[in-house]
Amino acid sequence: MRYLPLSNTDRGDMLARIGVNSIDDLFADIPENVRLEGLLDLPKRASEMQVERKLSAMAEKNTSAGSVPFFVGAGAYKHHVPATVDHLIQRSEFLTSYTPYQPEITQGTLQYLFEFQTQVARLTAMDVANASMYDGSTGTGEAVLMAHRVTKRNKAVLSGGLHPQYREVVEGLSNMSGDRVVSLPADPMGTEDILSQIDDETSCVVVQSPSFYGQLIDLKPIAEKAHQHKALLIAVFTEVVSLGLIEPPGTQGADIVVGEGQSIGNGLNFGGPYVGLFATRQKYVRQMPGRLCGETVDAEGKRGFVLTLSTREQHIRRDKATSNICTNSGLCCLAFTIHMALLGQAGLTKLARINHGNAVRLRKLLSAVPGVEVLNAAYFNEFTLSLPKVAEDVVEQLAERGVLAGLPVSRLEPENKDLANLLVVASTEVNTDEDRAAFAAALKEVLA
Amino acid sequence: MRYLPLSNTDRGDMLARIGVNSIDDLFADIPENVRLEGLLDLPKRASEMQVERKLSAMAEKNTSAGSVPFFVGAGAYKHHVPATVDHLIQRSEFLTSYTPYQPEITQGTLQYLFEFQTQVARLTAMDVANASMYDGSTGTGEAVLMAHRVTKRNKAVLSGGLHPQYREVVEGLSNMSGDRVVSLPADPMGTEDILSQIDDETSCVVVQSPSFYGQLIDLKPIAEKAHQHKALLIAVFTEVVSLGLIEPPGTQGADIVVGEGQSIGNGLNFGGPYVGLFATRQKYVRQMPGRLCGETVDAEGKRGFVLTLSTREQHIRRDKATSNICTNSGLCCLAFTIHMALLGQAGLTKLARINHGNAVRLRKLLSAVPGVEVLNAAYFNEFTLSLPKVAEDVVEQLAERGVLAGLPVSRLEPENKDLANLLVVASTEVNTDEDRAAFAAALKEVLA
Amino acid sequence: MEEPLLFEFGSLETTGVDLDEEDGIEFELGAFERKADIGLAGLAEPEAMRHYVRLSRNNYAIDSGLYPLGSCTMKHNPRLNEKMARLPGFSDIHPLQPVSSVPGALELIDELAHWLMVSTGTHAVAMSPKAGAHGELCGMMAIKAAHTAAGRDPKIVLVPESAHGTNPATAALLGFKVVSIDAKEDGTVDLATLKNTIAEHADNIAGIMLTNPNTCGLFERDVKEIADLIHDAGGFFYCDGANFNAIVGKARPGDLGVDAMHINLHKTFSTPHGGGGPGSGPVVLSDRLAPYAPLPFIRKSDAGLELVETNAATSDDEQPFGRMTAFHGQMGMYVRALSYMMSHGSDGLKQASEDAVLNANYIRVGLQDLMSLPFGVRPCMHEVLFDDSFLKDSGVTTLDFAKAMIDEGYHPMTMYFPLVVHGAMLIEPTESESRASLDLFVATMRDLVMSAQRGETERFSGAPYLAPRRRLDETGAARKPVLKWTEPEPAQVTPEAAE
Amino acid sequence: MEEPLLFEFGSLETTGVDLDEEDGIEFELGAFERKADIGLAGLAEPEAMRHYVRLSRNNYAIDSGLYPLGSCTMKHNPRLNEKMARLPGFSDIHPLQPVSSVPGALELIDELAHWLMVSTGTHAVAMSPKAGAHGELCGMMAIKAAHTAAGRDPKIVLVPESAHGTNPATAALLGFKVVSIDAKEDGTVDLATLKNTIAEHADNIAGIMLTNPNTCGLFERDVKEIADLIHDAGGFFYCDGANFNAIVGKARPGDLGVDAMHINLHKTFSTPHGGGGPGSGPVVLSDRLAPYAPLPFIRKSDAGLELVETNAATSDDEQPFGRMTAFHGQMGMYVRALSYMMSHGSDGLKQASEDAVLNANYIRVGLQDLMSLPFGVRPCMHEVLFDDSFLKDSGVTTLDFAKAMIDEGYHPMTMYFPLVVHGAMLIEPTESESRASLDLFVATMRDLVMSAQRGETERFSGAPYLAPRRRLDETGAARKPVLKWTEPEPAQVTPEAAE
Repeated sequence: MRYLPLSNTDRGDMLARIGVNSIDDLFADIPENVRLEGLLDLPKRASEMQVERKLSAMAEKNTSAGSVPFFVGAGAYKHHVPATVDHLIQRSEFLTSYTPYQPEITQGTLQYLFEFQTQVARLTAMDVANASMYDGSTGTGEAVLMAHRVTKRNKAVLSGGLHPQYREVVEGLSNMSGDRVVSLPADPMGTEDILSQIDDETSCVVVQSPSFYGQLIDLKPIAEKAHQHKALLIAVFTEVVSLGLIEPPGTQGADIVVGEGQSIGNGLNFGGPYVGLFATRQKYVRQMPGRLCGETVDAEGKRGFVLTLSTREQHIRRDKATSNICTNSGLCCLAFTIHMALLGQAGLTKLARINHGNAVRLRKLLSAVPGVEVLNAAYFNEFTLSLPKVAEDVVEQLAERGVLAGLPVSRLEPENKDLANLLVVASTEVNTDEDRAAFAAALKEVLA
Repeated sequence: MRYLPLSNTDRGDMLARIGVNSIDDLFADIPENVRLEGLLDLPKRASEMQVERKLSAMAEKNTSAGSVPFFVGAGAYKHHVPATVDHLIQRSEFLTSYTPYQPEITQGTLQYLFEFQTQVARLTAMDVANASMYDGSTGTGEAVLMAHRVTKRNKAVLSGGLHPQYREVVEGLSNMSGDRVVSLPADPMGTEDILSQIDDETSCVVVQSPSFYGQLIDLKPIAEKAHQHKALLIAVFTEVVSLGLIEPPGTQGADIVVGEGQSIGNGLNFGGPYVGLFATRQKYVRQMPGRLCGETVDAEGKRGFVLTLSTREQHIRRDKATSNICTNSGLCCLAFTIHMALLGQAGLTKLARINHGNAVRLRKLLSAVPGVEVLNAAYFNEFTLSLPKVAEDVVEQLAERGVLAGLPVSRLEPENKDLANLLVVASTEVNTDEDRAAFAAALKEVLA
Repeated sequence: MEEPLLFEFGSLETTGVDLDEEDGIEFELGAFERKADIGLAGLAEPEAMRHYVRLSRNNYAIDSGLYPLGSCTMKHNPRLNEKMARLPGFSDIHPLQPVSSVPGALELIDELAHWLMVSTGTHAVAMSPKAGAHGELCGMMAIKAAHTAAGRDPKIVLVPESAHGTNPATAALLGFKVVSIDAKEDGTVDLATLKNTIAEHADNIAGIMLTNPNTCGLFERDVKEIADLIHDAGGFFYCDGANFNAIVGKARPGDLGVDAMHINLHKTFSTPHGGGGPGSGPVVLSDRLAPYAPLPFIRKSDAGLELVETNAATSDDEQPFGRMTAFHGQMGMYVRALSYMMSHGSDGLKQASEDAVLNANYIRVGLQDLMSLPFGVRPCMHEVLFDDSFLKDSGVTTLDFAKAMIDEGYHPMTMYFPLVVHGAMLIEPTESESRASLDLFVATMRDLVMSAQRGETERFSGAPYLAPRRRLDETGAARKPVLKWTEPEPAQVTPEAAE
Repeated sequence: MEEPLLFEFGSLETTGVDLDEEDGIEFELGAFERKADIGLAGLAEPEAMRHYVRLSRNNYAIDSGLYPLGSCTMKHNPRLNEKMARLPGFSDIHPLQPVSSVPGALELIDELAHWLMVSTGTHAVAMSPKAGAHGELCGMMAIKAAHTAAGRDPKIVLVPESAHGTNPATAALLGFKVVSIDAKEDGTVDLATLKNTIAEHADNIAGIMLTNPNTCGLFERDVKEIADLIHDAGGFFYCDGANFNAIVGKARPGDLGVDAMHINLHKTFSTPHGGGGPGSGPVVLSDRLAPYAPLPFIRKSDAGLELVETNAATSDDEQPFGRMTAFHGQMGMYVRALSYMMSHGSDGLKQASEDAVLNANYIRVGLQDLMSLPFGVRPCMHEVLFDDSFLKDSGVTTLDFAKAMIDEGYHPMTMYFPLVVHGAMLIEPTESESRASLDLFVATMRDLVMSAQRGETERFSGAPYLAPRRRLDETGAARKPVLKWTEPEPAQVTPEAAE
């Protein structure tokens, strides 16, 4: 087997050196009645060529986003990632290194984590950021738990503009740990009355902007109300590119900012791996989940970086830990850092403008299709259409015409019939005039 | 522009520091009447996305070898290259390093060159090999020039089994430098009488085995006759995998062995870049063209490697140099070295057996097609069919049926009408039973 | 040359990405436009390339040397897997594009699930957890859901003291009370203690979280009895699968009575660690827990594969406890793991486990006369645990010893874990090492041990001497955390100096 | 740890490639089966990965630092180009598959040819040469063919003494006699000398081979007069395009009277050097030489693009002198070069030349007070040439100085070339360097110069101290060349010792 360096001669010699007769002598602790004889009922080893053929055949059955006019967003976005990013993250020294427990020989990882934390803090206009979470949705769950720890309360209020699957993650955790969650009904236009839900038992209020439906939300009044009640505002985003153009949650009063970083540096990958961004105020840093990288000096006084505040973490605190998390999304986080370093403020701002511009162009085209209504007045690169037909059917018919048109809300919210005709549509820098025209034409046809 | 780090502010400051008013002051030596005003008549800069779109569109117009049953050989072969190879050659330190003129900081390059030279010497059973040539064809040209230097004669005899384009390269060089070439007629079955062409004026006789037509050639009698007349035998191959299974030219008496190394580690790339292998006897080493890497020690006595015997080369000897060559095919040579290190003797031998086995299977299937005759009795992974129709037409018709079936000899030898019905067909480890069946079925149909 | 932070040489004006020119955009942002600078430095592409290449060169990696981190399983990461994960049909598909446009994605997930179930001897697997600890959470949530469905609410989770910290942390997160179980002298769970503890908490036992092979590198011989005891007490057996790599093809957790076990795809099936992630932690489930598997999952029927994403789509015997994450989990890791498993096949997977165990024992016999085995001379599984008694009175600490390994060109082993022995040193070579590599490692370790015992303390106390950094001040870092870069204050110019 | 040669730790039995099992092959090899061992060591995949990763780490590269090799042009190699070259439609097509199945390949070659012709101001280009020197050969063969077609057989090729060694070597290869032309005091060709030399060899002048900008980093101001003189003498003007990168978008060689010029795609258009190759050397040709361009070429007509591979397919005005190589040249490099040119566009290409020249002059003014400019203080093009007079009496040689740069983290500049000045040091920063990078380089060089002048000879004579190797014995290597690894003799066992 190509990955195993030992030859049969080696194996024999080594067993002899160890002083046993057969390899099974080393497995003697496994009770005989459960020891496997023979092989697992699986195919035998395969050459590279065979593996490539089999997996390529599966891959080719899927319609890749780059091969069609593509407008699906709703928490994951098709962006163009420079070739440099994928090249660099495949450097052996990044790809095949472990968690930087030995900082003297992992300064590469540690320094980019420090750069990443700085980038995230600046993007969100918050004091501190951690070294990433699994993704935006699990990060949101952790943010709610953190708010409970900070406020010593256990009631979370979730906006109806929160991504339904993010809501489910929070609800699931809370159900299990006995916390309370108040989830507001779906709120496509950002008109819900969330302020009235905030009271002295509230630990946090969770608001997404741009919302799941694309609506930009004014966080300031919510922050104000929350703070009046000593509750925290958790601001969520799923499209980090929006922060290049819109006012950051930090200046709007958010206490915890959490979001999905996939758009920068990372591909769609059918939903994972992604990279969760997580930032908060300085005063809450010791209640923060996840890994943190900090600056220090070495024995010669040279600047260096280490993992720090690990006394919060499970491998030290065990059942008293702030979280059970013991990885971050290292490589995705590196991809984010490099792509963001390439963009810089100038590039990110321009990228955000192009995204918004393409969305506006699309909005105009689609608004003009008879029967279509756009529900959002203020949006970034995503908005919701109200269609005269069931959105799921329309999307299928558009797919048959070679356009992947967006997410029918009913796929995630099947039980709310009011949402059956809603379609969430995203547009990024990858969409061309031809893509948009094809979408509008096909939609017109399907709705005719 | 994303590749240019200077900002306009930098540019202004730097011009001031230099003490000139404008950038054009630095170009003042260019006569005004030829200095370009404005821009070249070419498109302006393009984003990564634009470049990808444009080039991908071109690429997609081509039928890639991996997408169809594929049997074209004739000097370049479709083999499977492990993913490790392409990953490693893209390491920054290999990819973006220059010729190892400063050996203290280029031991990476130098050590793999030394490994490569050793591999090539062992494969060919020769004393020494150089650090590679551009490709097999130009290497053959250089081998003939080397033979002229060694023998101080200038008549080369070329077998009719030599790849026609290799022959053209040798003839072109000889025409220009006033040397003589005797090229024997096309020899599909390896039955030519080359011995009678060798005389006391002959500097070398150039024989390819497996021949362009796939025929295995007995080099021993040719070596014997050549040596009787103090001429050199230059043995050529285009399929290096054959050396895993057939007797090497070195033990058959060759004085120079030259061939194409593309099959190991390198893709088809529409013909280049490839990697020429070049080996000879110890006594001729100082007449050898191309770069050589040798072992030495450093100031502390540690083993190290350097480019050596460069006094043969153009940058020292100028018009007295053995050759004008001043690069090798470094990165392709690295790909070869790594792939060969992965194979090892065990893997290469097995690979060669599979190649031969697949060719035998194909030979049987195609022989059974009415009207088809296989011309070669002994072959490795390639052989020549005599068809009842013009081969070029048959190939086009097979291509329409989705099979890329081989090379019609007439494409390279259009003026010899005797060859019009000949088709050179290759089979490697990538061909499946389905591929072969598809070929045979389609051929039967086309010939019916 | 020291590599600066990107903020120290990049600029707000520089960008390494060319973007197509915009033509007159009308903003439809409402009142939400960002006004202030973001403060993100940009680099031109050549600058970024060089910066991150240079940074990378300060890292140790499995590609550059033996990486004996016990329980972390740093094994070879085949590049075939990277290539496969980048096929556009996997890497460039959206989690919410029409299901009809991604049949190959469902097929891939289902195929990997099949390989995982067969190799663990189970019939269900929750694929979506994002990492090992997330898998633990998932498994324990399934256990809690099963208790709830049965109208029970037991509070106690038993955890051996040798467990990974994630185990108690996970249990606590779900409101369970963690009760620790001591080990026997031989490093494995003491059945008698276990029985007593169960009896003490009768009717309140939610389950046990046991790592097997355990973190001492030993297979829990009494695993079947433990499973029976816990089942008899109405609890479930959660197995931490961190060390599954030792027994793939040799024993199936399902046959051992395990109810739930996460599989660290990055440990056992070689998806790259990437400097700390991303991981992936599918959880195999026993028949009793299977109904509670979280959303989403793939249902297999005669009609083919069906993706179940919402409660509305579940059938009666499917009672998902909720959802672990948005979307479908770590697809990119699934592709790599399946590519790895298919490459090995049933024969290769078994051979890999055997070689891993063989290599660990080869190191054990190479060092056991000089270093100290806390549980005596006996075969270990895929990793060998030493304690620091061989350093007693040498003046060299476990930490010093580890740092001195760096100067010899090695990444240190896992230190101070598991907590059950003093100054633990846990060495896991994996199956990826050749015999020559092990021989060199053993020789180096022997040299270090003898050096320590000879009292050459300077070699250790100041180590590392040859790394990109000397020993770093971790205490100082935690005391006053500096977690991001801030613009240095402009140098104070005193009026005199300014003149 | 020192990295052994693969033969020192691999084995004949080991393989890192799994191949599908063969089933009973019947051999049809005649009597040609190999009998003896090949002697090729194999490595398992993890061993190979680590071996070559470790080796790579002993290399300096443009990705890891400034690489000021004058005339070699080590600039940023965008990874976009690597990605494009690996599109299966380019990388996985066979040079001899039906032409009808590769229209995109012809289109790519034709498109690159267009970019090359427009930027050089010419109307023909021979694409197939495999490297710069091969391009020179091609260009000179075209010149010879043109003379032959005109019934002439002139023997003399003029070459300035500052030329690359490939120029005289190429001319000699084709049977020409090389006559060297001295430079003026300012480093450029002396028109008076040139006139005299031409007069001396009247009717026997085949052409001149001139590098412009020349290897002293100077643009030959009299280039038009030189062209006219050579044309009047019946000769052709071959321009060595090694330094074309200085003037792209600023001047077109076609306008300067050039008849043939190769373009090193790896220098000017950034295809990676790869440790010494592969290169690619297309040759642009004047209208007078165009008919003689070698096979193969692409003919453009109303019907589209047509590939001409044989003499039989040529039209009357196409008289190819022959063929430079099998197949179509360096397709993989064409894709990279076109990707690079398209990325820059007309504006970026010009800016790149300007920045390259700006950067070189910035280094010049940073060092000219301490180091010595052989031709006085004046602007240079993309590279700046110093001689070693600033080291006079310091006890430090040019070589020592270069090796000391290594300890400061830099690759040395080109040394001892061109031959026209004593102890030449030719520095080319390229446009890829930022101002901060240049400032650091200048500061380091100034420090070194002052150190040398202070007589700190040890810093130089023993350098490098900090590289993977100390200075290597090149003389010893050449005296008794060891060009491959051979199995060491087994250690002699004396009869006594054996007992």
